[in-house]
Amino acid sequence: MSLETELRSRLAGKDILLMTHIVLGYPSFAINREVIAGMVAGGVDCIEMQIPFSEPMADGPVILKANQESIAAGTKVADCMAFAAEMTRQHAIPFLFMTYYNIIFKYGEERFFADCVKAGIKGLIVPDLPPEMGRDYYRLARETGVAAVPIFAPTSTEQRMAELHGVADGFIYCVARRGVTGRQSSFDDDFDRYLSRCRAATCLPLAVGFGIRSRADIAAISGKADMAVIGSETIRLVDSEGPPSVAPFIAGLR
Amino acid sequence: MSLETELRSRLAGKDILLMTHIVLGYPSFAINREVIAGMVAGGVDCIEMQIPFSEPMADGPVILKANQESIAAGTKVADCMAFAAEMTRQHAIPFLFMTYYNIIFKYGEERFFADCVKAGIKGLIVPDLPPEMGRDYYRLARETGVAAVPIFAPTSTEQRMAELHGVADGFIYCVARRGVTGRQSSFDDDFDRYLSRCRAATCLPLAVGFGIRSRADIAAISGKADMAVIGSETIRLVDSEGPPSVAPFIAGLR
Amino acid sequence: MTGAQHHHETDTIMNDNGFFGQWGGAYIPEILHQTFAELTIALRQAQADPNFWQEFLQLMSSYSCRPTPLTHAANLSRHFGGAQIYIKREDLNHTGAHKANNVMGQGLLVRRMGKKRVIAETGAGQHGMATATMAAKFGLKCTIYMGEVDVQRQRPNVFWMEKMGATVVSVKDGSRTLKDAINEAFRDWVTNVDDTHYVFGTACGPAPFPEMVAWFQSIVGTEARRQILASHGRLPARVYACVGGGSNAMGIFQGFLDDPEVQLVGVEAGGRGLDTGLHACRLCGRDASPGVAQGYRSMFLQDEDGQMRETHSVAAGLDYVGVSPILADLADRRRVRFAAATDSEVMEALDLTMRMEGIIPALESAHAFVQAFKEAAEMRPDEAIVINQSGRGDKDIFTIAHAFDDPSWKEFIVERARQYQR
Amino acid sequence: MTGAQHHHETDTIMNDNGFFGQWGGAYIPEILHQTFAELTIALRQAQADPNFWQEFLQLMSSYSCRPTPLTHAANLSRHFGGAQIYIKREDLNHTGAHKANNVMGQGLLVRRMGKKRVIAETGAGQHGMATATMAAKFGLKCTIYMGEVDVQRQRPNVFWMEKMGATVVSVKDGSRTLKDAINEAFRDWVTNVDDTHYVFGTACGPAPFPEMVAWFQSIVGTEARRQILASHGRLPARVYACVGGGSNAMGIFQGFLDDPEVQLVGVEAGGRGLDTGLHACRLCGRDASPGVAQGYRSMFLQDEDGQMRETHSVAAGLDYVGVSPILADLADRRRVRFAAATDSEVMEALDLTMRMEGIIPALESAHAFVQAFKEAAEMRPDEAIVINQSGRGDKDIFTIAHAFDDPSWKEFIVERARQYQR
Ligand SMILES: Cc1ncc(COP(=O)(O)O)c(C=O)c1O
Ligand SMILES: Cc1ncc(COP(=O)(O)O)c(C=O)c1O
Repeated sequence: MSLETELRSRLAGKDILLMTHIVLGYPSFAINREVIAGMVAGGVDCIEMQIPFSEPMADGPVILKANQESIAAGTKVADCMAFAAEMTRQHAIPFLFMTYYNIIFKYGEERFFADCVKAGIKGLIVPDLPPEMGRDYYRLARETGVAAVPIFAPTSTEQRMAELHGVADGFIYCVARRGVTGRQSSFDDDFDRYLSRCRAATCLPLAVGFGIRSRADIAAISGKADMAVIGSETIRLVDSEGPPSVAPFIAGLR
Repeated sequence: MSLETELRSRLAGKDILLMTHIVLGYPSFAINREVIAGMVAGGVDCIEMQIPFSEPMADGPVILKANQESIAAGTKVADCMAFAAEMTRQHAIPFLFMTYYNIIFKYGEERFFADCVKAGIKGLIVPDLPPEMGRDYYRLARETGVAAVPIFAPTSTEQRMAELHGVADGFIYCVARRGVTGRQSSFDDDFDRYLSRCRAATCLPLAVGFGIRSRADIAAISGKADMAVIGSETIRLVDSEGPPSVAPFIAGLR
Repeated sequence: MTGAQHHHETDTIMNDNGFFGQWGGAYIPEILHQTFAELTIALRQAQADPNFWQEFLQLMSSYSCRPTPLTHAANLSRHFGGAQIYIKREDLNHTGAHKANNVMGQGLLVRRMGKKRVIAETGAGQHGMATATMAAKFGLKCTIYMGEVDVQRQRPNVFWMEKMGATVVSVKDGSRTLKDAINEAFRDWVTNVDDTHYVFGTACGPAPFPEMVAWFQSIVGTEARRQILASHGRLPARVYACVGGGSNAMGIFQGFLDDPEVQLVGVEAGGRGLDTGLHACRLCGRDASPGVAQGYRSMFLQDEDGQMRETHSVAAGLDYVGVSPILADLADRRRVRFAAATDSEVMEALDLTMRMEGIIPALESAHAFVQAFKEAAEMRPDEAIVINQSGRGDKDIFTIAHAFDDPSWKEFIVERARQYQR
Repeated sequence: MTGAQHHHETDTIMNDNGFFGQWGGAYIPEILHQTFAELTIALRQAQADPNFWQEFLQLMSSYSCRPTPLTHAANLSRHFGGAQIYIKREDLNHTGAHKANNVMGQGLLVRRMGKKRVIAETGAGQHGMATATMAAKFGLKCTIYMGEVDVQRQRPNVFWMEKMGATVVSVKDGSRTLKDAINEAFRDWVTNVDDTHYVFGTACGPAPFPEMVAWFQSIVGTEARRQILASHGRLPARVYACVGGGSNAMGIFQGFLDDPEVQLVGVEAGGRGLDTGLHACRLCGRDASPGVAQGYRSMFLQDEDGQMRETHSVAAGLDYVGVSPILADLADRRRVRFAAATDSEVMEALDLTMRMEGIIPALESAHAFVQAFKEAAEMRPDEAIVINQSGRGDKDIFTIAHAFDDPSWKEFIVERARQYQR
């Protein structure tokens, strides 16, 4: 089943889907395992697992630190692949990889996509790979059926959104505001106008990320977007209150 | 009696005259008094008393330090004048002032010469006042009868010596070598040639100074020069062994 | 050769997507797409407008002191007994390095684009100094990102940047050096994209930065070519430049790219030695591999997973994981030859140059001197070589005095500290 | 106006014995008589030989970066809302100050005279740096005399001088500052008169030094006059320069001496204030009086006996008891007006200039800025003023950071010291 189909089927009977984020190997794969179990138990619809990179230029301080500590602790890309395969076997929700392009480039694009397929990964989010730079990447995505999820930004013009839509698969990741992950966003009139522009540009489901932290945030975008993305907030939660706090947190968001 | 006449009369029956040097107010006028008494007792023929100046550019470290400490201790030019008057009354040898031009300039040249006459000072040595710069000074010297003693240097040409001779009175101070006061000189063939050039240039008595420290030095120039000048060495002696050592030191030099 | 003509030549190398051969591109977050599009248009318009280059030349000659001289190093030439050694004096620029060329050029672009705030990364502090200076001159708000390690080793520069009204942010992530400062500057930019321009400091980063920076720096090579012809009567046999990001090297090399008889030599930081792993050699040695980071594709010092490695150099300005995609391409095409100079060779070359010519190269620039000195002796006295002295070394007093292990310097610092501890 | 022509004009001021009006002369020990005679002849020959000035210009444009620019300070001009402020950029010279002009000129003379060794005094260290640099370039042995107090406050300069191969002697006599270094240099000279030239650093000292130094520095004023005519279309209303010994002031003033409509303003170190006695004002204020010291007659800060007094300035290069006899004469003739800038006014002017123009004047030069800023506002926008920025301020980091009481700087120094104490 394609990622888009799967998300659409999950949307039936829900106001909005939830996608959560996790940095692989931070603080350890063991904790990742617990956290993912908690997320699934809490009712998430989809999880993006970030393969850490030493230069996460689009990420804010929380995720940045998680990336660096994971690498410092010895996390390898191969470990991430193996872990992903384990998760997709254990949990019946779609999993995506989020990472920066160099990780894929160094792994070898063909091999990366092939291993994603083997590991049951449904899609990829790569914030530093605009379509102009990713010809092979988008071709391989189409060939392997691993969804290449592009990003819309508030600064994207209609024309640019159309271009991005042209290569997109699975859903569109709409960043809620200028800036990096982890800071508060405000879901005001500007945001609404932005989201209608997004909606007009694509027929794919729209996920909204960056700065979504609370039930109130999610309520604010329900009915406008198809999926809410919780990023830095769960890392903060696990850091301060431990993995058992994750399931009730997720469950309380909708 | 003019300074020259006085020196010539003292030369009768001696191989060489001795002139000593003292920095006024260093370490104190009281000590100056003792030291001068010792010098006279030891048989000096002439004493040059240096009025301290803050920038004694032609002096080496020993005399430099004495100048600065004397000023720091509060020595004033007026004190030096008064002290000179006292010495010339007490001791029957000729006394000279040695100082830098600014001291005379600030005191007022006319007043300075007048006060020298009153104080019984017989001559002046001013190492930073070449004849070109001292028209008034040389005129006043002639008018008051205070001898303006010029300096010959090993670098002086015949023509220059003639020029200096033209303004000279009392004697000529021949610096023995390049450099400042206080360092050893060697009285070699070069020195002999230099001294014969000096002798040829003037009929005035020749004093030799800079680096004369011992009986041997004095023996080396006896018969060539008319007067030996002991400068830094007595300061060193007084500093290390006290004023009573001066008379025997001087007595032992010839 | 005017700047506009010059551009054409560079342009033939770069293809539509900002690639130079297989290197370059613009691997940027989507939020910056529009900004880069606008920046590229502004650049193209500036390149097409002869008044722009005139204005740039005018600014550089009235505010900095261009043309900078080409000094014949007669004593060094005699010492090595080979080629005539000429030194291009970028150290005499206002703020003390070639960085001013790029920054002032971008300042003029910013004015055209109407932005009110600039940000920049800095390693050695030279680019930060130049940017803070430009911001003061152009009346712009300014924030400089600098790795915590570099803030510590380059405190004097931080002091001056702040005095010039800039905010200096000490970056505490990653290796806390240049690459982390770049990441942090990008984070600022994606946040403040509307009113802010990122003054990239070297011929790296996403397109159009490599081309833009190289264009502004081409002023160095244009002058140097004219000057060596005037002084030596013919072209130099070889031209040497140190390579951090590659801006000073591209600057001088561009003057001679169309002269195939002129060998171009880029010198990277050999650090403790190529075999120790403690260096910053991307184009010589075997430790670097192709990658994509900081917005562009080039050779990077990275592990097999693509994680960037720590680099080492006595010269903060060469201590960087990536390198200009234009130089990577020129390396592929064998138009530029690359060599490494170790920290200790650098200190020796510095010593010799100070003593024989009364000139103090920056630690970065001294790398170029090392390789030139190695080769000069084997050349003929009627041949000339040109070394690009990208900056002056007095900015490096803390590092150089330390490296020479100068006891009076240490005493002086200790004595000063005593005053402050009382 | 060529240098040779220029000389003629200065020459008409100086009479045969080296006096300018009642000031100047050569009050030197007899041992130096012949040397001064030879030096004067060498100078006269050089002045009469147009090739000499050509050689000088050539050296200054290929080794330093002359002509240095004249920068229009548009922001400061707007800020004060009066005259157009132009800055003559001597800070961009090699070694960072106008001192290079004089030193390189004397270097050429030394070569003509065939001497093998040079000595110099230095206060701020700039003249010592320039001399050590020239000695390295000309292959001469070099000893620099520097007061112990200045050695302590200008350690970075000492480090570089030594690295350039010079011997730096710390002078422990008197006030252990500039005047004592001068005395000590004279003591060296009378000792080594045959093979040594004393590179005097400012337009003071025994004749022919004031004239010689002023001649070499006239390169500044000649350029500035041409440049202001080109930029502003007419002569400036006023020209400002700081006055230590007087060389940078004479340098720029000479460009305008024959233009009676141009007011010339010399700015001395007001230190803690004219009424505190802690200053170095010789030509303004009432604390100085005529005297003869260090080989020349001029105004000195001295007591009633003629003993020199201690002086005070935040700027080591202005902290001097005497002043150029040429300026003393121009003061008598009211051709140059004198003013004082206090330490705290200097810090303010420095702060403003850095923030508004991205330019860091040396503490010395900042004195000229103070007075210019005081007067600019009352002038018309179609009038221009020129400030001589004699040097760059980054040499003064230790003093400036200290004066601004910068806490991070202090922390940095303490941290560094900790490394050295371990
Ligand atoms: C003086 C100097 N030279 C060279 C460099 C290296 O940069 P690039 O390779 O871009 O010229 C720097 C960087 O800070 C520098 O300050
Ligand atoms: C930068 C600078 N300006 C001015 C001066 C003062 O000297 P002068 O009055 O001779 O120009 C100095 C002296 O060291 C200096 O370094």
